[in-house]
Amino acid sequence: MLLIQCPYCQEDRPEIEFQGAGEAHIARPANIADISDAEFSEYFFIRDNTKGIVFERWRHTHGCGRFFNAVRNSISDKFIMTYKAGEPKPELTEEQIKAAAPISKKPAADKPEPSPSKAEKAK
Amino acid sequence: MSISSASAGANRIKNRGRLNRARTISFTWDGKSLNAYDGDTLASALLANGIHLTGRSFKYHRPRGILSAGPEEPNAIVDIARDTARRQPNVRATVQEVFDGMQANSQNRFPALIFDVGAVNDFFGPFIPAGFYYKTFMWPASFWKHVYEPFIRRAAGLGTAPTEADPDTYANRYAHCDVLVAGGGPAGIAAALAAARKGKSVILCDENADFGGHLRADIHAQIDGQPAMDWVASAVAELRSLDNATVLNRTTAFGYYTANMVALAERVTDHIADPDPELPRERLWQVRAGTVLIATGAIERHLVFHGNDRPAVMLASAAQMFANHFGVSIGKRVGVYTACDSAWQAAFDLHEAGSPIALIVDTRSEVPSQLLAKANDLGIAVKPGHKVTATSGRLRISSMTVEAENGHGKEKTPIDALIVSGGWTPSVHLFSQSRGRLKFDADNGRFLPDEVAENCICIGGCNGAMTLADALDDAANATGSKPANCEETGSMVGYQIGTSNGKTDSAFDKSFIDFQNDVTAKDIRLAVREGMLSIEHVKRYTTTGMATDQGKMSNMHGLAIAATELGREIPDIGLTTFRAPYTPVTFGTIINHAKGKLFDVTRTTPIHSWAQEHGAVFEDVGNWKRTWYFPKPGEDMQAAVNRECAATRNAAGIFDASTLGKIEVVGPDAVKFMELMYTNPWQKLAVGRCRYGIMLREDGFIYDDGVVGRLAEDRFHVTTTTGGAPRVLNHMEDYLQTEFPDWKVWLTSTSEQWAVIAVQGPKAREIIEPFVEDIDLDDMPHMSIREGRFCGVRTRLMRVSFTGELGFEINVPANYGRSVWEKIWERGEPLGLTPYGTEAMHVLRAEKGFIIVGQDTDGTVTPDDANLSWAIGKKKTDFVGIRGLKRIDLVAEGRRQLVGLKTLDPREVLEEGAQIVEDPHQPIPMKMIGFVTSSYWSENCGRSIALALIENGRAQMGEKLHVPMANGAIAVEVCETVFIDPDGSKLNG
Amino acid sequence: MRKFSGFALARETMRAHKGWDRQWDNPEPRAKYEVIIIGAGGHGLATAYYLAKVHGITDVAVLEKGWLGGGNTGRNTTIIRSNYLYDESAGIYDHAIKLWETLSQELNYNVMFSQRGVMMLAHNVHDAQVAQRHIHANRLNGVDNEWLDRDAAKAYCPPLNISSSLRYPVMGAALQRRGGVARHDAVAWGYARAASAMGVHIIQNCEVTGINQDSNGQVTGVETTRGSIGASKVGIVAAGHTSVLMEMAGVRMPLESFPLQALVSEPVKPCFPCVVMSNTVHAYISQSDKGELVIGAGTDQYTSYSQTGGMHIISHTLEAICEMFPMFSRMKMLRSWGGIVDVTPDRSPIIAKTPVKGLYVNCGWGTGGFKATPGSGHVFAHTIAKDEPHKINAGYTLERFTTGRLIDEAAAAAVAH
Amino acid sequence: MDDVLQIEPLAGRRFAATGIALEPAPFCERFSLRAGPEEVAEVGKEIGIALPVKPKSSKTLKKISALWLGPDEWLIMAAPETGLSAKMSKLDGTLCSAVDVSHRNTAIYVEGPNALAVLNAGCPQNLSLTAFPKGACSRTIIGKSEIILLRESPERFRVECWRSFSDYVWNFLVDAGKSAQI
Repeated sequence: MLLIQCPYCQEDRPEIEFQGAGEAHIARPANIADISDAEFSEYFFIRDNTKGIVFERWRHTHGCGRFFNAVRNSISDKFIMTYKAGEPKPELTEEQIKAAAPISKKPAADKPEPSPSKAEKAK
Repeated sequence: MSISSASAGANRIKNRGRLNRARTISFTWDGKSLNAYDGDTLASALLANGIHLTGRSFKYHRPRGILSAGPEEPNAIVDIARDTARRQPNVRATVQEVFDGMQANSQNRFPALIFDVGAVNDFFGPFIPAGFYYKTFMWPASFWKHVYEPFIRRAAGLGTAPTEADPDTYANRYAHCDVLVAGGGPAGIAAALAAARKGKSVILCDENADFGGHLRADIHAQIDGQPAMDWVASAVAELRSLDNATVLNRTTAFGYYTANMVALAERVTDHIADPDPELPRERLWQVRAGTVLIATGAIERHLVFHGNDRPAVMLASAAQMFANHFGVSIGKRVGVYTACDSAWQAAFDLHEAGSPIALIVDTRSEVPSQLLAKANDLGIAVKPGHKVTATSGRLRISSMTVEAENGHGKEKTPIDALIVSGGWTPSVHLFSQSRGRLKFDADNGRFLPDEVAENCICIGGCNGAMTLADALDDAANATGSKPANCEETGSMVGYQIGTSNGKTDSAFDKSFIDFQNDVTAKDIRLAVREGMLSIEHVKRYTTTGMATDQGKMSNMHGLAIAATELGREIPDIGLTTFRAPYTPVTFGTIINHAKGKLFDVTRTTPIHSWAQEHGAVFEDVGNWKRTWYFPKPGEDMQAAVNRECAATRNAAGIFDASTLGKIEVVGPDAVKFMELMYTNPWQKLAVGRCRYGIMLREDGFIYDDGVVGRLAEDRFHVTTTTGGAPRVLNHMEDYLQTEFPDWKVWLTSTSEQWAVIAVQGPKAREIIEPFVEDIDLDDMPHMSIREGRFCGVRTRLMRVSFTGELGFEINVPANYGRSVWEKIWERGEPLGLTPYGTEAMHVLRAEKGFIIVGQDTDGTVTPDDANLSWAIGKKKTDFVGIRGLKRIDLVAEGRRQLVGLKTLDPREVLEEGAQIVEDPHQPIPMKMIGFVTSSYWSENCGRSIALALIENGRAQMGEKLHVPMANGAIAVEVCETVFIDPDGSKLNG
Repeated sequence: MRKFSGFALARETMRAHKGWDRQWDNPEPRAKYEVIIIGAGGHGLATAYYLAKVHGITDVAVLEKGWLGGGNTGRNTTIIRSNYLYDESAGIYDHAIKLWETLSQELNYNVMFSQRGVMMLAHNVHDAQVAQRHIHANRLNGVDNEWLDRDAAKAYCPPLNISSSLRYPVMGAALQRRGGVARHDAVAWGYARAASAMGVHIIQNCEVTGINQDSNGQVTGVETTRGSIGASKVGIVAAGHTSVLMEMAGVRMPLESFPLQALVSEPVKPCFPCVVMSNTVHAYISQSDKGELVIGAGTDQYTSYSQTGGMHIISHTLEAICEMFPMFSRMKMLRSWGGIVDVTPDRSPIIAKTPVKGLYVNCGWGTGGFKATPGSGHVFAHTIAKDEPHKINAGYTLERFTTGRLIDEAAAAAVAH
Repeated sequence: MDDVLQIEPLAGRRFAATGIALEPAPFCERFSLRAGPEEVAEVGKEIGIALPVKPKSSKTLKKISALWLGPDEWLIMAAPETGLSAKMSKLDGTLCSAVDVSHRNTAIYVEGPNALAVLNAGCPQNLSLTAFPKGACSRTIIGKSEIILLRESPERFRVECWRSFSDYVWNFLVDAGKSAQI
């Protein structure tokens, strides 16, 4: 269960108080009635689905009720920050990005798989 | 010292052990009555009674004994029962504490533990190596289902699942603390105490009944000048006395989840003979910790050699625990086979406690001199640089065969127990679950915690400490305190992984890596030979590490053998992933309170109790219980619904509509907001009037509908479907907060503020008139709303109709709902007023062609499909869904449109969901052109009626189509959706 | 390929099973292939197998960033059924079932396809209506699916609690007798072995880092952690990671990737004869041949590539299991894990050509891709080989998200009123 | 028609166990009050209580309680004799939304040394006195129901919930109350 900082309650709260609301910073076109089918598809269906830093929306449904935005690393699930709805997409610092980065699971540096002949020889 | 003949087992060691021997406990083992002491585990009690053989292995059904003294146990997996309903399969005998009246039984054997017909698999072992089932049982194909699979299934599985509902209760606790200490050995206790003394809020948990970890097996160590276990007792007592510390024994930290959430399972009553029935059996703790101190210790490994699985082969530390903590002797002539110093001390302790050591075999040619000297002092024979290559004994080990590393000097030594140690594996499970990185310590053949991913610190054995002093230092470093002083004798130096001795190349090799799943060294080699190059493949192909012990003892061996076979280093192959839970956790614990009536919320209306008293049958709609119909004695559902429908059309019906969602939309921008959220135009809706609104999603499909009343220029009373209420409000808030945050309008759910009583039918007005105050009913046209009083209570009175009859919906504050309902009922009953439920409501509205969102629409239906184009404001330039509606496929020819259907035989009622075709004689697969969305017997029409979505339906009025059923097609005619009063004259009563 | 059989096993027993070969080769990648498949899960390996077997294209490399079968193939609850509502869905899933029925023999690898029946419970009037709609449509599509009343459901699955005092009492169930489960690892291994025997290269530990295109936008190959590999046709079959890979070719996708968890209990003797699903209370359960209860949980509510999820998700599904099968309250969870599922807006897959010439994609199977494995591989191989979809996957395009012609099974089961 | 009775959903229920007592709270008037930051002061003046603007805080003055629920949302509560409705009607000309929800909610008092343990059986928030002091309030979860929690004293909480959830919330608290002893 994630722990999410609600920018309105100014406190970390447990995930079950929140509802995920998908990718952030997708504005509804002001002239929506006039856009093309392709533009509508882009707006309504196409998503970044980034592996890494994601900008996403949450609603503190069972708390203050507010929608807000969050920046999270989708590999480590660590939050970098949350901010109020309507605030611009934040610039992230190196440290912020690093702090949320996942650590490599592998105990040693990657080595290529040995060829069968090499494995055979080693026996 | 000598073995006493105490009543709780013949193998009790006099003056040894920490159990209270004042009272004996009686339990049964495979039906035989045995005695134990308070504090015994089933394992220690069985051993005390001379029983080593406790189970049969999974695949070969080989006799197996108690191997460990802790949660890593792979062999002694038993069935524990209190009574027939309180029975638990697959319990580790080394963890289960004995209580009076406990019934323990061995598993996976037939007919009996000592004679098990499944053991024939052992003979066939050479035919069924790892993965054999992938290679056979393919012909003839039909045999898989009827012969092979049933056979495999019967042979597999360990215990028997319970067959009765679980009568026990379980509990949950969310907790927060500054420091969670997982593991109550010396490091954990010292750290918890240091943190608590600094004023931190601390939770300390340990999976065992007693704190102390490996110190429980130790009788020599001293901490702060006192025997280590005395230090443990006083430290735990101090922690228990502090308000800022919570001390939990019998509590396993089993899962490390994101953001320092650690799950603990506390066993509350499983050790008690007669527990308080109010107490939960187990309690789940979901702890959110500032820092997690992982003090989970280390687990000793076995060694891999031919015949290493016979009963009475046991981990050295386990034998030491049984002797020193439980006061139980495991044998009278004990062999020792080790690669690690710690087993020597175990051997000395056993020797001194009356279990003479026959021989110590150490794989290492160089053993610390003080150990050799001590052995010499005690007169114990030792063979450094030797290995055990075979054992004998059917139901208990009777000898071991020892030879030198070079194969010389082969010699057989008679023994009745063999203690083994392949060194220690740090318990990095929790750390690894936290997604921390491990590093390989090649010098000691083990993985250790490296970089952390969460805010945690590993201390003690799991961090690689090999001595008590190291462990206490870790604790001090982690808490910024001074380490406790200690004196000790033990060390965990020395290891062996992966090597296997004996018939390693033979098909008959029985050098077990994973005891429970019967995985041998040769199975691992076979997997590699067959191209399983990843350790995950090896694991899955051989099933090593996948048994109930999750490979706590076996993983390192499997990994090392695979690495050797692959010609690669261990860290290059990597460990398999550690997954929660650390030890198996009862489903009941995980769900805790959420069973029975707490499984899910049951929502009822203020009028529910009246309906119950009047014989209502209820249906589930989301979380709500809604009245389905009100059968009179002797009536079935159809009869009741027919009567309810007829009465409503002929006199009046009363219906509880309280579950309808209601949202109050308030503010100067309210009308602007309504324009956006609904397809309809709202600007011109006069105060006091209502309108039926359609809400779309942005993709243009119908999302919800409902009647909206305008209470004031800046205030709307919006109704939604019952199930749609929460999502509609969320949908509205989403647009309001994120797209139009500057609009001055607010939304408040009033679904439960108002009880809603619908009175519908020609006599509706007559019935309600006397109750109405401050409202002029004559000035209330169809689709209007007024505020005033009803029965003296504040009301929002709506003149609306979902039946096509003259009708009112009376909103009163919920606490008055039942009383007002009763007042109307009192007056209306003599006038023919009849209560009706949702089924009659469905029929009545279908007779009028009104849709139900979710039944006549399914998330792929546009307003036009549902004949609701009229509800779209033609001049509007924006509303949610305006663009989605115009997409190619949504305006294409051939969409399914809502129409009415009449069966040619008026008595035939179609099945809802039945499919419609043009030609019922076409071959399968048929071209389906639509389906029946609603279908009823209409008493008012005197025939069946149906609604359907049909391709180009509106253009097919009068056409004959077919509804193919399993037993023949039903002919239907397409018709308008309105079956009664098409010009709406009844509305105006 | 050495033939597997009982006789072969017996013969090998005489020599301690020393004679078994590698089930699949572990070759070094060549500089160029005719077709590259990205992702050695069940769908990717099946695609390679059918490319070789049906279309004679054996110059194929299957690139896998980890170990074959290590993604959702090895992490799912293996439910197989085809009783879907829409023609497109019934088409592909029933195509798959037909292939499942002879797969062990075809691959000479026992994938343990066990047609023990999949029973989908109905708990309220709306569920029953939805079930009936499916049953009628399935019958006309030639897909078996039948309605069982409450007592018949109990007879088919004796542990089922049909007490009317349940919070959501069972009203009945839709049963597909041809549905069942299979051994997930064996599916990947069986396809890998058979494909490898026909010359397909399966290259593990080879992560794709880029997709190369020429100036006309035609695909020319991929960049990997083991160097550049050329090919004029590249098929992406990478489950949760599709968006990441498609982005490399400059195509943004209508996909979101969510954690999906599952768990098994400790093994017990046979106690659960079939597969039971309940969409209303969220329970998905069967018992493996090993004896473990295999239980599927739901997805978390946020996108993630972490392969972990919250415990509350697991708790939610176990609540339903214990409600439906109260005797399992004392069973224990042995292991839980997470996978990454990519989900399209209509919850149906995309098996199609892409705007990039030579690039094909098979994705968006959400929580239910395993059951389609043979069918998916079969039609995707056709799509790649012929550069046009098979009639079975013709509707599973990317364009449907522009035209609005969705295949929305979930919406069709919409929560009612 | 003065015989039209009000029936509170939890009327007549009582529960007590070791260290815990549950009791339905008497009926009170409640308003959901919404106002933007510019109007907060004015709205407070009209109803005679300065609205708390700090998250998770409440204020009680002259028997009227105002609970901060969100940046533009308060729950205003008072016993019927306080005349809250009349005060709220003064807001008619003010830029805000005041909606009567007196009957939408009901409330349970949870009191005793085990109160915190009972609530934490289903409420995932940190309810320690430092994190959730006297006067703190929050919308949150207990089990499967949304609630509003108000700490009236170290060992006394008021649990507000929607009326149709109250049976569940009550049963949950009873179940937790039985098992809270450690």
